[in-house]
Amino acid sequence: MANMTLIEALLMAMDEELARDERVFITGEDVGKRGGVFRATQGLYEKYGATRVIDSPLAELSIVAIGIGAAMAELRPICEIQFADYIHPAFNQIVNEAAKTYYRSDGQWRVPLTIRTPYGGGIGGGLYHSQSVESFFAHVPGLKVVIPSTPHDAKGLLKSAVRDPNPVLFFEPKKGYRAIKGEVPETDYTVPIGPARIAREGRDISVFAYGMMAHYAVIAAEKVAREDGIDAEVVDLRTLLPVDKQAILDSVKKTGKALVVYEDNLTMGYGAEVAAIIADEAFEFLDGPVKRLAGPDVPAMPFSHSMQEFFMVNPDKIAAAIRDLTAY
Amino acid sequence: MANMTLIEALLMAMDEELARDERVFITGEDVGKRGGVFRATQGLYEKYGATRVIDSPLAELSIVAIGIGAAMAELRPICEIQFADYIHPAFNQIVNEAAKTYYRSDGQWRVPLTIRTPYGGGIGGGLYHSQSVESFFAHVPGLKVVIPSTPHDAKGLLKSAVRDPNPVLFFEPKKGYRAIKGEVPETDYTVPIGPARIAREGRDISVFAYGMMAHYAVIAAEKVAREDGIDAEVVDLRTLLPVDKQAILDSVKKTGKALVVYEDNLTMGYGAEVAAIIADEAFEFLDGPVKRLAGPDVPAMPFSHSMQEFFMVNPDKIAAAIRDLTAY
Amino acid sequence: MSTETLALPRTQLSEETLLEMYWMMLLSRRVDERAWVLHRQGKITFHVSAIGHEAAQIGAAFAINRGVDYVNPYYRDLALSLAIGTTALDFMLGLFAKVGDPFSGGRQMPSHFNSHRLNIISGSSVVASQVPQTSGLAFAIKYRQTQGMVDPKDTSQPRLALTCLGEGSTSQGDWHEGLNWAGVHHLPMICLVQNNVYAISVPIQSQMAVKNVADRASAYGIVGVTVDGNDVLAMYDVMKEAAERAYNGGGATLVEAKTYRMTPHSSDDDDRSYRTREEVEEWKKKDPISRFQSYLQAEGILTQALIDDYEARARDEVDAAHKTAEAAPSPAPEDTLGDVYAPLED
Amino acid sequence: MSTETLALPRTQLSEETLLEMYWMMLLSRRVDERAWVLHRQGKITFHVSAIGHEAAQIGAAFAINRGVDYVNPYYRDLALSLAIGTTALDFMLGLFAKVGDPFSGGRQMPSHFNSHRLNIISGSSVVASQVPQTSGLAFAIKYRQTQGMVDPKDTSQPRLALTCLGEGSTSQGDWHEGLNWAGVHHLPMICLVQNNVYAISVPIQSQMAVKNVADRASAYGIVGVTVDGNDVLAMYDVMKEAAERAYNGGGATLVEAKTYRMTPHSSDDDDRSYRTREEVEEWKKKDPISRFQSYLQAEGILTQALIDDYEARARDEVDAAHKTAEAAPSPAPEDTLGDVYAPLED
Ligand SMILES: Cc1ncc(C[n+]2csc(CCOP(=O)(O)OP(=O)(O)O)c2C)c(N)n1
Ligand SMILES: Cc1ncc(C[n+]2csc(CCOP(=O)(O)OP(=O)(O)O)c2C)c(N)n1
Ligand SMILES: [Mg+2]
Ligand SMILES: [Mg+2]
Repeated sequence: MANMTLIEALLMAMDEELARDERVFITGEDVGKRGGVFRATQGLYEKYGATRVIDSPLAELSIVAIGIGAAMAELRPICEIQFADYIHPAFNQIVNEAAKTYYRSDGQWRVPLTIRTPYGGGIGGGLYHSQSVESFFAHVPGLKVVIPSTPHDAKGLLKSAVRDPNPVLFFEPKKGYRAIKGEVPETDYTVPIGPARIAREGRDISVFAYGMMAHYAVIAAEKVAREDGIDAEVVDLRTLLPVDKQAILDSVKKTGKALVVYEDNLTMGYGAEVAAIIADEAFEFLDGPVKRLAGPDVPAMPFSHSMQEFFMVNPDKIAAAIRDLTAY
Repeated sequence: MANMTLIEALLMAMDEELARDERVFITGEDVGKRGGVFRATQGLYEKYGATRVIDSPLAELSIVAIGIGAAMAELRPICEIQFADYIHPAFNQIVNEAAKTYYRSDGQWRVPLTIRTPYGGGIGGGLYHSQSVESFFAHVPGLKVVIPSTPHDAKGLLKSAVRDPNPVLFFEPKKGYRAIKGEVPETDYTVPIGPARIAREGRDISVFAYGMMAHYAVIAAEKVAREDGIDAEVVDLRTLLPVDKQAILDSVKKTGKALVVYEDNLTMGYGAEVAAIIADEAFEFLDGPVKRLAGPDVPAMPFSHSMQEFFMVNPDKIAAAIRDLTAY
Repeated sequence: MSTETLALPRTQLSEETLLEMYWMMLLSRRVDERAWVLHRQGKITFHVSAIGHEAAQIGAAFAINRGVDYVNPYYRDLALSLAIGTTALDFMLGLFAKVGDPFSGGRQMPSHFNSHRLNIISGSSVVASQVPQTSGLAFAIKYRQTQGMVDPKDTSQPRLALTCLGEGSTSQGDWHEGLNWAGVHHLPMICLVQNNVYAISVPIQSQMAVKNVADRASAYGIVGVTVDGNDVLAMYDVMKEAAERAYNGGGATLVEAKTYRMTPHSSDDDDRSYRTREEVEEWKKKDPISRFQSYLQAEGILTQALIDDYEARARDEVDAAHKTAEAAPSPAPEDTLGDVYAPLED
Repeated sequence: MSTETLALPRTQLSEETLLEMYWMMLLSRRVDERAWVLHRQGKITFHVSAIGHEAAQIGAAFAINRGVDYVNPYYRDLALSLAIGTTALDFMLGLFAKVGDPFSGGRQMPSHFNSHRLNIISGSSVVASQVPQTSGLAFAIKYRQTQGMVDPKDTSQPRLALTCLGEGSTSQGDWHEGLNWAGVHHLPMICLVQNNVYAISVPIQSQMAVKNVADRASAYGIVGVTVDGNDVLAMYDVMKEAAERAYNGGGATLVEAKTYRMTPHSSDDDDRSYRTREEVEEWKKKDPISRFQSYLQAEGILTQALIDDYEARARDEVDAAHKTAEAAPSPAPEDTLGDVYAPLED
């Protein structure tokens, strides 16, 4: 066990997978000598060489498509998109191609591809270095969508992603890269893609979140426990697609109250699906409306600090929302 | 007034807008001599010439981007994407560019652009000629998303889209192109983007739908009225973004029951947002769970007739869902 | 470009091989014609045709290691698909979307060729999206060789990746990005553009401002060749050279086959609105099959008796395929739900 | 490519204009340097630099109808933006993201130049996405002229659209599709690629397999020119020719300016991991400003007194801009909610 940051855990996972399986390679912009603009691949070029850690041309569509082709040929590509905001040029390759290949080929061709990309706001990145893009992809059957919120899960889930025979979108909360720390085993463990994780048990209200917001939700839950005696359960969804319905329903059935937190803009964000599931399948257990706390419906997060903070969901806003709903 | 098909109404709208405003032009694949693969632009090339009705290269990204540039220069482009399934290569231009230009320029540059595209299944088109893509775009503030279900609305809404100073995605239910008929005024009227339409008033249950499903929902409502004495209200949402929350809430508050119908796959489809809005803001008025009836969570609609029919939502399936929820 | 006679093959081909090429072109044509008939009869709902493209595709197929090298075809590649090892029955099962359709189990529209066994990749309908994926397949070939995971001389392994598309589809960004990788990484790849002058109704001069698609190769530092796509032997030669280049570490080739589709774009199309009958007739004179037939007859390789024989064989195969496919059951409705995710390995 | 002396200008430029060009280059450099200082002081969070690119940008700006022709810049276009008519204060307000930032009201990161008044288009950070949009702007120009909505000779109207980007960004599909339209429709457009050898850390040979970006013009049927981007006069000449071509219906031009960024990619970058100090020093010798200065001094156009004068003026402008911007208030948090949709017209 070592205490490390989220990004160190990701680097460790990639290092181990490269060492374990010769079919694993990494490509993306600046992943080579530069070690990635966030340093997620630092040292891997030196260790594994230019054949396995490849600086791509500046073209996301092809980063993904090369990954798809190589995956169909049974290599195990890890493709890095430098910022989630730049995944959109590759949208067709992900949605029409990677996601549908297994289905359209009647199960003959599979695409064991991992696409890693940092997402989310609060780092002074403005409209094009702050986006949350998970909800677009959580709508696409055939994809798996994973977002870790702890270094332990980051390592274990990334290893699962690399070994998964399906295309996995692996979104990394970049604000947490260095801000989130935790214990990480040095062993070769995996965390399965699929099951959510109860980040904090509680009886009064269920808070559903993922990524940086799961981290913040735990902080908020501790705060309202301390200050208001509210016992909030925090469910870290971790895998957005396929969604762990059971975990969501179990928690709501226990607490009767549901708050869904995400930093994306509100409308059609991932919380809409969580809320819809609850409103259908846990309706009889609800003691109050299903609430969503999310970013405002504006095109993207502004750069100026004042506006960024207005946009960002944070522990205080979560705590306030917990208090409101608990009081309902 | 003339009785005409949905696609005739669309053609009429474009014809009138081309005649009315010299800044209006049309581009897309095969929109010229060929008159569009669905014949939506039939005769316009002959009438308005090659400068205003332009066959584009086979490249959707650039069809949209040319539209964005021309719109910034205050022309009024109508860009046709041949099938909604092929809008994905233009995703970045729509989501990162068209949607965010007004915001990022502090309101200096606007993008009065209309993107028309046929969407939806049931026409034997398989995975790549049947997709519903509206939910991706309904997540993007800065865009307007419009889907007509009657010839009257088709004409009036398309004219509003062309005149709107914002980028409007105009999705046309292709199964209804010739199947849906209705009265269309020959006058220069518009239908405002925004407000939903009560397609059928009722007291027992609210059915929310759009496009082909709104058409089917009315058929289903008449059927259950006849056969079961159920009085279902059908709300044709028409504009998906910005969403007409008030119309949704008013209807549910009246009926106490909500069924959301869409032909896209279930998870993260547009109905998730409608359900989430209801579960939050109409919670106290609900007499039963918020139900969704949608396509299955598979990558896309298969080609074979047997599988296509399994996938497609139809009036019978809607009627059954109305009965189930009414009986709750 | 002579359109009357065929180029003399630079590569020596046995009579047997030449006849096999002829046979494959003929079979493709007859299967294709039957599909049009079935469509007119209302028995199938859609067909997209390879008629006119047979020489381009058969020349290409015979130049590579069929069934081993990766092939990422497009919807017009019926002849190519047959030559690699799929059958008339395979195609008919797809056309009728029946149980046993080996391409997609009835999920995809017809002509979405696929066979994992033969290393034919299942494509989407989104034109050009397969091009950078083919670069990825070629990348994997090179990766395995560089890492010493396979012997570059081992002919049981894929040693190149071939993709096909129409000239219109080269307008897509996917094409640019795919060929750029091919150039930068010197990939064992062939991009075969079947330039039939139109993209549905859009003529090439509305599509690009260059005379030859192959001229674009210079933007990627790869070799570009334009060839008479209605001359199967010229096609074979050019493709053979491209294949050898790929096998020997010489990088990618862009091959442009100038050809013409002799039918409307698909059964949904009516080509009278955008091209003259005279133009179509002009090209029918350059029919790749008649041209090859004349050549083979002149060379004394093909006799009328043999032709009759081939025709009879083709008719039998097509009849049998058609009958079997028509009689086969439709997929169970619930098949809709299968193959969303590949199962985890242990 | 001579890197020591400047090309003799083919076009006659007045002394006044030459001095104005020098001044703009100098001002851009001094503003840029101040930004780096502010970043080191922790007063701003981000800066992306134009240092080294001034000749390419100023040569370009002076060749077009500044403030009238459409310009779709990229983040490195500080000198270009200044030359078109934005000010040091505009830039500083953006840098500090303060009220009054005319580019985006504090919404965008610094260096996202914009001015509707000057026909500078607000871009995203997504590289190359502006290229096909620029084709759209050029399309609109041609459309208006063809339809007789404007007089093609009317210099109060935009008559060309210029966009800039880095060499790395030409790998994007957007670039391909944009230039393809420019070629097919013969658009009044200039695509200026500022080739500084790197895309962040990725050297050009990992980006493309051609020697010159301009070689790619032939794929689009447009003119391509490579020019010494550190030679402001050579730049001016090439751009002038391109502009005249656009104005006179001659279609689009791809201009490649060979240059070098003398700083790391941005304030977030550390370039020591991917390029040697020797290489950087080598290029510093080719500093576009010193070169132009030497030339102007040798020609007797610029004196030391005048240089001192310009320096003082630049210092004053930069000081004033810096102070005003630093003192300005931050946007109200609720400004987040504005400008999502443009209001309907009547
Ligand atoms: C991305 C995309 N856009 C549009 C279409 C619709 N479409 C199918 S084939 C075709 C024309 C293709 O022309 P070309 O590439 O020249 O190939 P050809 O059919 O002539 O062989 C079009 C527009 C598509 N399949 N994919
Ligand atoms: C689509 C996209 N992908 C990645 C990035 C991140 N990024 C910003 S600048 C840059 C390098 C650009 O290099 P080049 O085009 O050569 O321009 P230069 O900065 O060298 O002037 C990268 C990768 C981006 N802005 N947009
Ligand atoms: Mg074609
Ligand atoms: Mg560069």
